Amino acid sequence: MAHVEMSEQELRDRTRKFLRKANPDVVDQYTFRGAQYDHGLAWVHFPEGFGGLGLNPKMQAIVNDEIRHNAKTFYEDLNVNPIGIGMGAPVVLTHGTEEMKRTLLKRIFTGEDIWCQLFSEPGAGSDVAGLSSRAVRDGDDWVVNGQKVWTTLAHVSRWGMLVSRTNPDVPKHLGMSYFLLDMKAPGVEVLPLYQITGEAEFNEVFLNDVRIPHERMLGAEGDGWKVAITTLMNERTALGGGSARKGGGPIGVVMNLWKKYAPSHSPASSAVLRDRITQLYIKSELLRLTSQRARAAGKAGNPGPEGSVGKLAQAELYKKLWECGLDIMGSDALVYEAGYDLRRPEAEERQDSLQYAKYQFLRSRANSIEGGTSEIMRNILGERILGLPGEPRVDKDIAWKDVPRGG
Amino acid sequence: MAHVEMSEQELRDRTRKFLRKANPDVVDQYTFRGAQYDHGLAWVHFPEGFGGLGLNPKMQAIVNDEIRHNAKTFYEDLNVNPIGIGMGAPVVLTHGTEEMKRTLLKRIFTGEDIWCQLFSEPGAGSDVAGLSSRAVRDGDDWVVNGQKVWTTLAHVSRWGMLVSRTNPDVPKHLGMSYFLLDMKAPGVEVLPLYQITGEAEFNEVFLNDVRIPHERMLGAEGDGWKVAITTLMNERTALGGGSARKGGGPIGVVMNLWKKYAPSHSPASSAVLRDRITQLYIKSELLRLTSQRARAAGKAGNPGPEGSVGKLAQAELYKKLWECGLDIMGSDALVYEAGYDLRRPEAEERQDSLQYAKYQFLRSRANSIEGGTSEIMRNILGERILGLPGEPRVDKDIAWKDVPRGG
Amino acid sequence: MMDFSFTDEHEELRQMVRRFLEDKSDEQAVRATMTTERGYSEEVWTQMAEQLALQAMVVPEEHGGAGFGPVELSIVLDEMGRALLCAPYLSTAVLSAYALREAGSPAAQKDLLPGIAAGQRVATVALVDAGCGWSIDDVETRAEEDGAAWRLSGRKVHVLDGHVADVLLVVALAGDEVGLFRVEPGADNLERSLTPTLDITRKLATVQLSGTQATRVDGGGDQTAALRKAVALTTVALAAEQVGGAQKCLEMSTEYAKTRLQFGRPIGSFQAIKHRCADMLVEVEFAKSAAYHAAFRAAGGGEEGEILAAAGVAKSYCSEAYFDVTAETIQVHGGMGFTWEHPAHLYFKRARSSSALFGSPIEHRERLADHLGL
Amino acid sequence: MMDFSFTDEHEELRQMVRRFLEDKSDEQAVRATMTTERGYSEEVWTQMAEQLALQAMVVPEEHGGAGFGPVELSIVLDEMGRALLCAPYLSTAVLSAYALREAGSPAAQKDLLPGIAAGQRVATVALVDAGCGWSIDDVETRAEEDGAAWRLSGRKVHVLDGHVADVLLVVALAGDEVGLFRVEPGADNLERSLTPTLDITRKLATVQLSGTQATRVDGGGDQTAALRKAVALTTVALAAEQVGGAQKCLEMSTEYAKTRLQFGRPIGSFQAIKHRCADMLVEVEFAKSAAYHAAFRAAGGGEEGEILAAAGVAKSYCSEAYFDVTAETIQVHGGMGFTWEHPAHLYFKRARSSSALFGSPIEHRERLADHLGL
Repeated sequence: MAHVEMSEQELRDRTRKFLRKANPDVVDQYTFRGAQYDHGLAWVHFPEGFGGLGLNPKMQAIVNDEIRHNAKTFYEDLNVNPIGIGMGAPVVLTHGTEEMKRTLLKRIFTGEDIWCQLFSEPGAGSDVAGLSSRAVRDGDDWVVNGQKVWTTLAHVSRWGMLVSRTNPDVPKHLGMSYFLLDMKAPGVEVLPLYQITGEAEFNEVFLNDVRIPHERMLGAEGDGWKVAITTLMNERTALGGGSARKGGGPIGVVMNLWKKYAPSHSPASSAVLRDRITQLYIKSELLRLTSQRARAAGKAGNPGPEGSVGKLAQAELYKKLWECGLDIMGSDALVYEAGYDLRRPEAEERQDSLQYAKYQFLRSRANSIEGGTSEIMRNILGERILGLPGEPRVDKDIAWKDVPRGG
Repeated sequence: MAHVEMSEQELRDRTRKFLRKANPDVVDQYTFRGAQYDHGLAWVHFPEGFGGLGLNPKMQAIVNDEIRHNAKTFYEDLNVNPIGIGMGAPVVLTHGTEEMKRTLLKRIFTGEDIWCQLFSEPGAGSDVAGLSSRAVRDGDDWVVNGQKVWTTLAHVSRWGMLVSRTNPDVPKHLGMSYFLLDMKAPGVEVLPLYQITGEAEFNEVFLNDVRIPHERMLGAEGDGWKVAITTLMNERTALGGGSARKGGGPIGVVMNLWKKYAPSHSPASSAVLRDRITQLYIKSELLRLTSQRARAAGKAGNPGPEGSVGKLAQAELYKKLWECGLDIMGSDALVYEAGYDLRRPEAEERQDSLQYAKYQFLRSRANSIEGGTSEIMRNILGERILGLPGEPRVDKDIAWKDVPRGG
Repeated sequence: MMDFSFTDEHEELRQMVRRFLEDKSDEQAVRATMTTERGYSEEVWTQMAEQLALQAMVVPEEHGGAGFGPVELSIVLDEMGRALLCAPYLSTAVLSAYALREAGSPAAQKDLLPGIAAGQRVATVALVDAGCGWSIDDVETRAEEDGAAWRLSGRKVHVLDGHVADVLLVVALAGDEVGLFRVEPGADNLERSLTPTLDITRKLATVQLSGTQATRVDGGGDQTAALRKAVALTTVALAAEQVGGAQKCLEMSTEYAKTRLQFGRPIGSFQAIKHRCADMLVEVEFAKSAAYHAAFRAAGGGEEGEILAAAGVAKSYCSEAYFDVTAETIQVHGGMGFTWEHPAHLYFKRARSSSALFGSPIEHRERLADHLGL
Repeated sequence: MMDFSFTDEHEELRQMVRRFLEDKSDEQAVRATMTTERGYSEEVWTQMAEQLALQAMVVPEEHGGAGFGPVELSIVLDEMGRALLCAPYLSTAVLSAYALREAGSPAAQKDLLPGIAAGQRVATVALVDAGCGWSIDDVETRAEEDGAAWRLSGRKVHVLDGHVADVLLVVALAGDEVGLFRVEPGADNLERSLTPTLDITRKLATVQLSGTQATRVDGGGDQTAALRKAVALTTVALAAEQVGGAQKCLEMSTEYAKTRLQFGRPIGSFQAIKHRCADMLVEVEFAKSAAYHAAFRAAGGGEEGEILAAAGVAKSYCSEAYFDVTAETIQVHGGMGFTWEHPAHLYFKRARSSSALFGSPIEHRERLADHLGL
């Protein structure tokens, strides 16, 4: 999209003017962000009338700076509506009807409508494109049956981005379509999916004869994968990159644990643990610096491999970091203060609590699985960055229905 | 082969009687081992007349015990003629003509004829069965062209066990034949292959229009792989298993290095290195004990996975062991006393010399390559022991000539 | 050179225990039991004694025991680790039985071992003081003579099944002697509380002793050496439990890798998964060598230092191998392996916690290094 | 937040150096040079100075230098590491130039730096005493005043190009002061002998000083801090050399994995090889971050401790990454990678030896841990 010209100063002034009208410390989230949207300051690279001004995306930083400087309250998109803002809005803008843009975009930005993404299925994890939930045309509707899994926020979502198979007789990538799913529609059942920590961050979503009007299909029939892949990419680059602050993040927590526990170890054990922590500090630093280089390279317009490296490196590093954290605790690692009552996630523990480190130790096991397993990431690095050849494919050029699959 | 009945005692007496006639401390190797062969005490499980008595192979231990007890000199098969005795003799016995058995077996055992094995080729390493040296029938002869590599002892060998492609129009495993190659024949050129240490343990063998009489083919035409595979198996089980003695072998050398260098390290570095050495000691012990279990299981007639585990574990462990050895030396690891003059292997350094550890550090890099790379060993463990499915094969059911291959 | 191979009797014992546990301690039973406060099923505990006499394994025959040794006990624990059995077996039939065998007075043995062997008692040893290590030398709880009886003061933590044990054995300092004392579960000035544990399949408790009345049950004199041996023998058994769990996880992972299809292929046909399973196999085989060598070594008697060294090798290696294998098991299972409903996390937590029991791998290696003169 | 990105000038410098080295230091040239006793080509050394003035990089302009800083120098060493250049560059243009810059007297700088910058001199610093460590505090060689001159006694080892250097700078103790001294190559009571090295692409020598006459060339006073900084800056440059070698090995391995066919497929299509290359890529990218962060940090000046810390991170991480990558390069190349005729072993040996130069990774981490207050 061609960008309108507007100077940084003009945008600053416009933001200040808007803030004089709407003060986040006074009015509530919906009101404030509603006004921000109406002023085209929600996502400045969107067109006018849809919460933007047609500017370069980088200029959004100026708006956020101004709001941070002029008010105590700042609503992080990631807390308001992560999937809706990160993936929903772009998809609606690119593939949605005028009516969808008019009715959906503002409520996405304000957070009135939470969105979720229904891609993964029990039988389609690393191989998402192998998904088997079926959508069958019936008059003006599509009737969907199947099961989705790992669906964040589904239990509070108003809308879901659903990819389902509309044609099993073509190769897997070509037979899917992308739908906007009304999460309140009959036949949509959302159940919590409890994990190693006893919490349910995710959901299972069962779809039984769910009817979706044909006009809620985004992109053309069979284009589901093309539409979805863009959002998937966003997800992956969102992960990895380590902490912004030197010595911040997990390594900071582990180093504080060490200060607490060092005296409880023998001199020899201390020296061994100390060297391990130092190695982890070095890798944490290099993860931080490498993603910094990636951003710099990105700005310079020649994105190098550093980006994709981050997801893999961070996943493997964080597992080791928290393992070391528990080793530092010695016998205290036997205790799990919080217990395992099955529940929805609650507010995070304080970072200086033992429980926080133990929770992270358990939670980090998913780092090398969620958003692309480390095996998939190594394939990507090997094939897309280093240009190594792919494996012989047995599922590439045959109809999806003829590809062997489990249950 | 059905085993003849002979009691341990009878065999002992027979050996003692023989030793009274031939004393290895007096006569030379050829004479002594010639007599041992004539008495059927060379390999007791071979038939009478060919150096054996048709006994159970386990009973050879009794003969060797007796010789060791009654003489100072003992000739280890591995020093006399490792490939000839380990692979040559069995192949000749199983597939050779009566005349071959009569003329070749005795000289193999005495060491008058050294043997080598010509399987690997520059283009066929892990994928030996993909080899491309060609043997074309011409009258009563086969005319062979191609190159072999990693050929131990070729420069001193009288006979070579050669596998060459006789039919490129069938799948790779079915198109090879097995030949007995006269290493003195015209067109056979042996060149030393120098390695990381500057030594040439191995050779490259070039075959230019080498003529081999048809009767020197072992097994039927096209059975080359079947004949070869047995000898390959012998090779692999020969590797791995660690040291017989507790704390012996490489870990012993490394622990002695530590005793020498410990004072040169700071307390903290010492503690870190000490923990690493202890871990390596533990793994060395477990390598030893695991192969002990393998042998026990073997005796009990139910060979478990422990055997194949040894080759992989030892290769990876020994590399780490010698890396640690050099770390222990600190700056002394910068020096390489022996230098790198390209040469044939000489007598080994004394184990307590720094040079010995440095040589092993370099030499050990081949442990995870020779006799089956660690990648191939992991395939074997995964597929043959754990029963995991193989990869999709692109070279299985098509003519060898149609399989893609490098230069 | 030590002979490692199991006899047919050993194999029969293994099969008997496996059949019993497949019946009484399947995944459903484990999940039902682990969430109870008691942490075990009294019914299964009784059947284990009446049908298989498992609690009697290392109890001497003159005290109603089976008089077996470390090798047979390791076979039992191997199977219990495989099944993730929730029961006070390690505390009662291993740690307490060994402690009484090595340090108990004839009277105490006569009094307590038969009940343990018969499965009528749940016993445990309170060893670790709050904020202290697992070595006998780290004990801080004090025992003061009070007429015929003793009074104990201290705070014991990580006490296996300490919240339910009816025989509570406490390691305490009487002057400069380490002694073994018995506290009645109903005694005054005794507080026992269940600890919320990372591994909820094994219960730990905190025991607060505030001048609590106790009787001395050791044979007299300093019991440091005797108790150190009892703990070492317990770690040998624990190493076997770790092996059983690791072997089971390897089997789960392999089975999943054969049946789970992605990209139209079993994931086990991808080298990334296949080679990971191969490396797990190597670790499991090494762990078996470590655990069973230690058991045979302990059974063979012989030089004390050698037994402690073999126990240290086993505990240190099997702890790390079990942890690696369970972590890889989660990875091989992908998202499924991270869910509560899949058993992988139960083994993962058991592995992490059993690695901390009786001292960390680093600590065991430090002692081994001393033994080796490094 | 430090900006990492290279300028166009940086890229031009890199391309210029790469073109020169591809022409003058291809594999054939390296093999021809590494087996000579001198260890470098005087012709190439002169061309390097006359055509590119590379020896002048960090020499101040007033002494005929280019007045560049650590970032530009790192780019040059990155390329030299890539090409495995055999030349006395690290000794002359890096270590000696930095030592004179940080510790040299104005007179000594004026006297020596122009010749270094012009490529007319080969200079080195004799730092390590036999049996001692790399820290300035470990220096044992003694300097005794003798009228106007000094006499040095000690045995210096691992002296870079010490057998051919015509400017021989020696770190020695004058009383309790650490000083920098110059010994004439032709001086009496001076023995210099070439050391047989594991890495024959870089020459080391032993220098025996037996009351050898010398002149003091430092600015006066204790030079510990100044020399420590000179060594730290040298390790930053060495880390860049390691990065260049690692990057080259990754490229060799990837190229081989694409073209080497086994089982009818490029071996790079097997995950065992593909994922190994991916892990090498991660290590190389991390190594680049470490080496160039340290260079930018040093160029930015600022707090001494931070510069030493960044140098320690770079030397420790790049040393281990370079070693891993070269070891994996041998493995990816299979038997071929183990042969003398393939260059893999040359990089492998360079990696192992550069890791020991100026202190091992463990030692650097120990200092870093102190700095972090761990």
